[in-house]
Amino acid sequence: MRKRHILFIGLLAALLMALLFSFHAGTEGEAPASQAAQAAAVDSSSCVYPKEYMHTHHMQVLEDWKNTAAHEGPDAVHETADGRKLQKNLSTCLACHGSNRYFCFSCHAYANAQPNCWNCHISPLETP
Amino acid sequence: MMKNDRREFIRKAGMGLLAGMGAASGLLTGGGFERTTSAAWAAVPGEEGLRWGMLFDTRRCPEGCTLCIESCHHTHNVPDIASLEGKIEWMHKENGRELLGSLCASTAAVPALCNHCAEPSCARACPTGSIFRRTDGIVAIDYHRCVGCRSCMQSCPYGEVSFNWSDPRAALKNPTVEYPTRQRGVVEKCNFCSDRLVRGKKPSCVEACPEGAISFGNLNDPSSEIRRLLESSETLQRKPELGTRPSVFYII
Amino acid sequence: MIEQALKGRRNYRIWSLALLVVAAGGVYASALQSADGFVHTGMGNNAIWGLYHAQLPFLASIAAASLAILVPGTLQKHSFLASLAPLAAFLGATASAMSLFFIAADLGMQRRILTLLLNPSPGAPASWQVPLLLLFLALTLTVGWAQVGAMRKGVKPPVWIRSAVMVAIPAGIALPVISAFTLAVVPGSELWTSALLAPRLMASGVAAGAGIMLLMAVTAEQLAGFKAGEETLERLAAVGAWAGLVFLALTGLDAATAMLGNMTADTAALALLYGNSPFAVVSWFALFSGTLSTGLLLVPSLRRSFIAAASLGSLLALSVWLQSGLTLILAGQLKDASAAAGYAPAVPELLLTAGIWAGAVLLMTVLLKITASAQLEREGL
Amino acid sequence: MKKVFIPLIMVALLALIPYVAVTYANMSYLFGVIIPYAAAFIFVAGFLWRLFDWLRRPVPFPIVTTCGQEKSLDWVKQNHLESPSTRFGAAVRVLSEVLFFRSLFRNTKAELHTGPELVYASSKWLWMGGLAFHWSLLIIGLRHARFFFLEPPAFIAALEHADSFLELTLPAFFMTDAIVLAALTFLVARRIRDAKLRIISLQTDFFPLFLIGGIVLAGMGMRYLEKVDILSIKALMMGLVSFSFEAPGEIGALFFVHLFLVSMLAIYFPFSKLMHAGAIFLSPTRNLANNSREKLHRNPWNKPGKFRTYAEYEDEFREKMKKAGLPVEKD
Repeated sequence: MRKRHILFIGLLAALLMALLFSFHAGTEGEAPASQAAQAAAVDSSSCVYPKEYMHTHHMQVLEDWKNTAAHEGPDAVHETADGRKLQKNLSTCLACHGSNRYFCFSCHAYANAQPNCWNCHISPLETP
Repeated sequence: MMKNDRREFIRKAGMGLLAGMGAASGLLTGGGFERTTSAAWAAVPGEEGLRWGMLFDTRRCPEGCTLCIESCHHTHNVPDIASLEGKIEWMHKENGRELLGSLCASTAAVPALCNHCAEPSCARACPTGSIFRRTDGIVAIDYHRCVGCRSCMQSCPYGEVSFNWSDPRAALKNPTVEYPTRQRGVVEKCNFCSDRLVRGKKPSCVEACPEGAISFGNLNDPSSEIRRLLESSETLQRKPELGTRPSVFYII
Repeated sequence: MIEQALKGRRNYRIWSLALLVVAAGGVYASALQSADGFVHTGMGNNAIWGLYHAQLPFLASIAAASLAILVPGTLQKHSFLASLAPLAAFLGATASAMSLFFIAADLGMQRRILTLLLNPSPGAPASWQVPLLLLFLALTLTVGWAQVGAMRKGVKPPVWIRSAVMVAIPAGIALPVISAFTLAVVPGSELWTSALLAPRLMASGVAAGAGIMLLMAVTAEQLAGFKAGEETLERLAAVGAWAGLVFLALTGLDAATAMLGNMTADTAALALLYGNSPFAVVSWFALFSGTLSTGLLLVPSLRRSFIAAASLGSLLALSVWLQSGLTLILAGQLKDASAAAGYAPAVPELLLTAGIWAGAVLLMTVLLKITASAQLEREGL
Repeated sequence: MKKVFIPLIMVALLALIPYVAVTYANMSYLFGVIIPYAAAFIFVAGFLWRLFDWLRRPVPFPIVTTCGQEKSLDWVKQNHLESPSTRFGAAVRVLSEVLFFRSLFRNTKAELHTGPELVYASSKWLWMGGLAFHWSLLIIGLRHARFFFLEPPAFIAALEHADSFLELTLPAFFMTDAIVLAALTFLVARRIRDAKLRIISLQTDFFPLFLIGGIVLAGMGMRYLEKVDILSIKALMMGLVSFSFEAPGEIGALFFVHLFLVSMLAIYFPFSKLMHAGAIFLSPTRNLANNSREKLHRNPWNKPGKFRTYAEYEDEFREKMKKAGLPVEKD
């Protein structure tokens, strides 16, 4: 009886180890996050908000633009801190960031975040 | 009877309706019922500022020419679906008599699009406010909010709202990158090129017309070209008797 | 009390399993639809609304009709309808739940369903539908549940039931009115833009609701030993008969106005409904069966026979379902006879519709079973 | 009320520690690498030790709890689910308890009504709340796989897709987030509202609830309100599961609150009531088959007894018995 219990515990431990090593195997040959981010870097000195803010909060900016753009029509204008006025539109973003086709995708793929923007908007990856 | 497209019928139905009403009120012979004067838009008190309007001079519209439609559909990524059941159109050409009623002498095809009504019945039916009238008079759709209940489509008396029954991207061969497509499950219609207006451009149909048959401008500005044309010529609207006050006019 | 739903005799298990299978078919169809959209349905530019939307006016009217039993059954002292009050509450709950499912099934963007609550446009009648249905569902379900619970415990129902029912009254009455107004905002659809549509829906709902309740009560009586009382059932049948009469009268008035006034567009719409469209057969059948069942329910001896009353009530309900549901929506949106041929429901559409109905019948069966066993348990003590 | 507030304050303090340490003392290495490793080690070792400890205890009696007809004569219908007589049946019973909380489904509540009448009515609230809470936690846990896998398994992606069915917010809103918060609120309110439950509740009942609540709030805060750098988080997590000791990048402090609270939960887990997660599988009242009439259950600590049969007795005293005139079986 006692032996069976030890076997049980051993099996459980072995399973855990196997699981951990499977994680390990999955991470090999993986580029660190900073590299993924750098691959996408463009000149972001003149974005609508500071780069650091956009890095973490771009989805909120996009959500605000998405919710107001249609209803405010031509009045849906975003004014940046330095006084530039930009139409709230995804194409405003893509006017700069579209130059790097992988700008959105490298990080989003790494973080496994799939936004539904590209259901309608034509993504830079789809353009020839 | 030949099998008709429903929307085509809605367009034709104006004639039947008018005939019925005309018979009842004796207005048909009088003729003034459908003819619009400048009073149709200017007499509404308290309405100032911008109200975009469009005028087709169908006398200059060549038979068989579809350049305006092609340009519109290409600019806005309108999918090219062959079946009548699933067809999506922002602009199309129809028999003028069927479109505008018996006052239209010619049966030649004239262009038609969303009328951007001042009293849009589609906006009154939409349960989420996704289709609404902007301050510049354009009836716009918020594709991010539309739930796809098709109430607007049902209540548009002109049949100018289309629904994406299937994935529109599949039927799109050469998309315009600058303008988004729509996704399956939302409605769509002409937006009076609000995307181009904001960049200071004229609507793509106006630009595409080689004959200059389409005028576009502010209906509330007495000095605009469209007002000048409206005041100097006799124009027609589609189904004005419904009280929707369309912003699209026709010179026959 | 839920545990009562999980045990039962062989017939109950087979019946529930069969309903579950049909409901599973609905789940499959809905998966198909959410993967590929409405291409799997018969809807298109010819028929903008199809089978899903066609259920809504009927279900709204049934939900409202449950008040006709629920209100006297709970608010009046010594009401002869008291024994039927939980059944009525559950009928209202089931009808509103079904409505919500059909509204969801009919959306092109189902993932945005909460937009209907978060971004309502109060000027549009349709935006009131979902909030009111949710409210009515919550109220009727809790009222019915509390009543059955009290019955099982052999105590008086809690006092708050009365307030809940009072709140449910305006909500329930608003349901068919709003349903009628969502159709009335469509200009040029003469079958829909009638001021009589709302009262017609209400009367038809009471008729059909009484019919369905007769069927429910008699079935529960035969199979589960539920006791509603002979007099109660007879009066219920009378309510159905009178409501049926009002419904037929209102329908006739609408038609007569169109004909006598020679209103071209209105008569054209009627001609579509009863004349030159594939729906004409259905319309005539509905009219005939409605008249027949209403007429026979007016005969006292037939009302007193459980089986006769239940079958006539079901026929009346079927007639109303066809008239204020299917043909009203499907024929109402047609503009001419040739367009009528454009709509034929596709298989996944039928599957999903049948699935929602099966789910609702299952829900109703379970609620009936719980009610009947609560009553039996009390008597067994 | 002391027993409610002390755990609450403890959780608040626990949340404050990493926040202050990371924001003002730049101790992200400690909170991002060392403590998580230590917590994971304590969790695994503690969990296994507790299981082993339970497993080595002998079970002197078959004390299976039943509430149905046990296996009897052929014409008596056995309730296979409630009173299983095979190991397989017992396993099904344990699983139905683990997956559907069947014992809570049977809860009843006594109510005193005017009359005076005492009635027992079924009460499913705890069952519903518990089910919602545990299932949401499971789904939320599985969803986190996207931080540990370069490409999460397909079923987890599907789960995530289903969980974010409602298009509400732009980092897609997860329904389980709302459900787990509602369930937690219910579970806490249940213990506070009812006087009977309040009396039997201890600090150790409230502490894990508040701790998990803190974890959920910190997690939701990061997702919906105070954003953090998700790429650095993923890099850190991928590093942790591959036993790397690389320092974390610039991540918002809220993440360290979340991670630290999870670490605390992991450390607390093996030594608390939370071990019910493992214990439910080893509970003899659940995992034994009800077959005490078929099989002799031997108490493992009993030595094999020395018995003397009557035959042996007679063999020894036969002659004397014969002499005394007593009857014998064998001559």
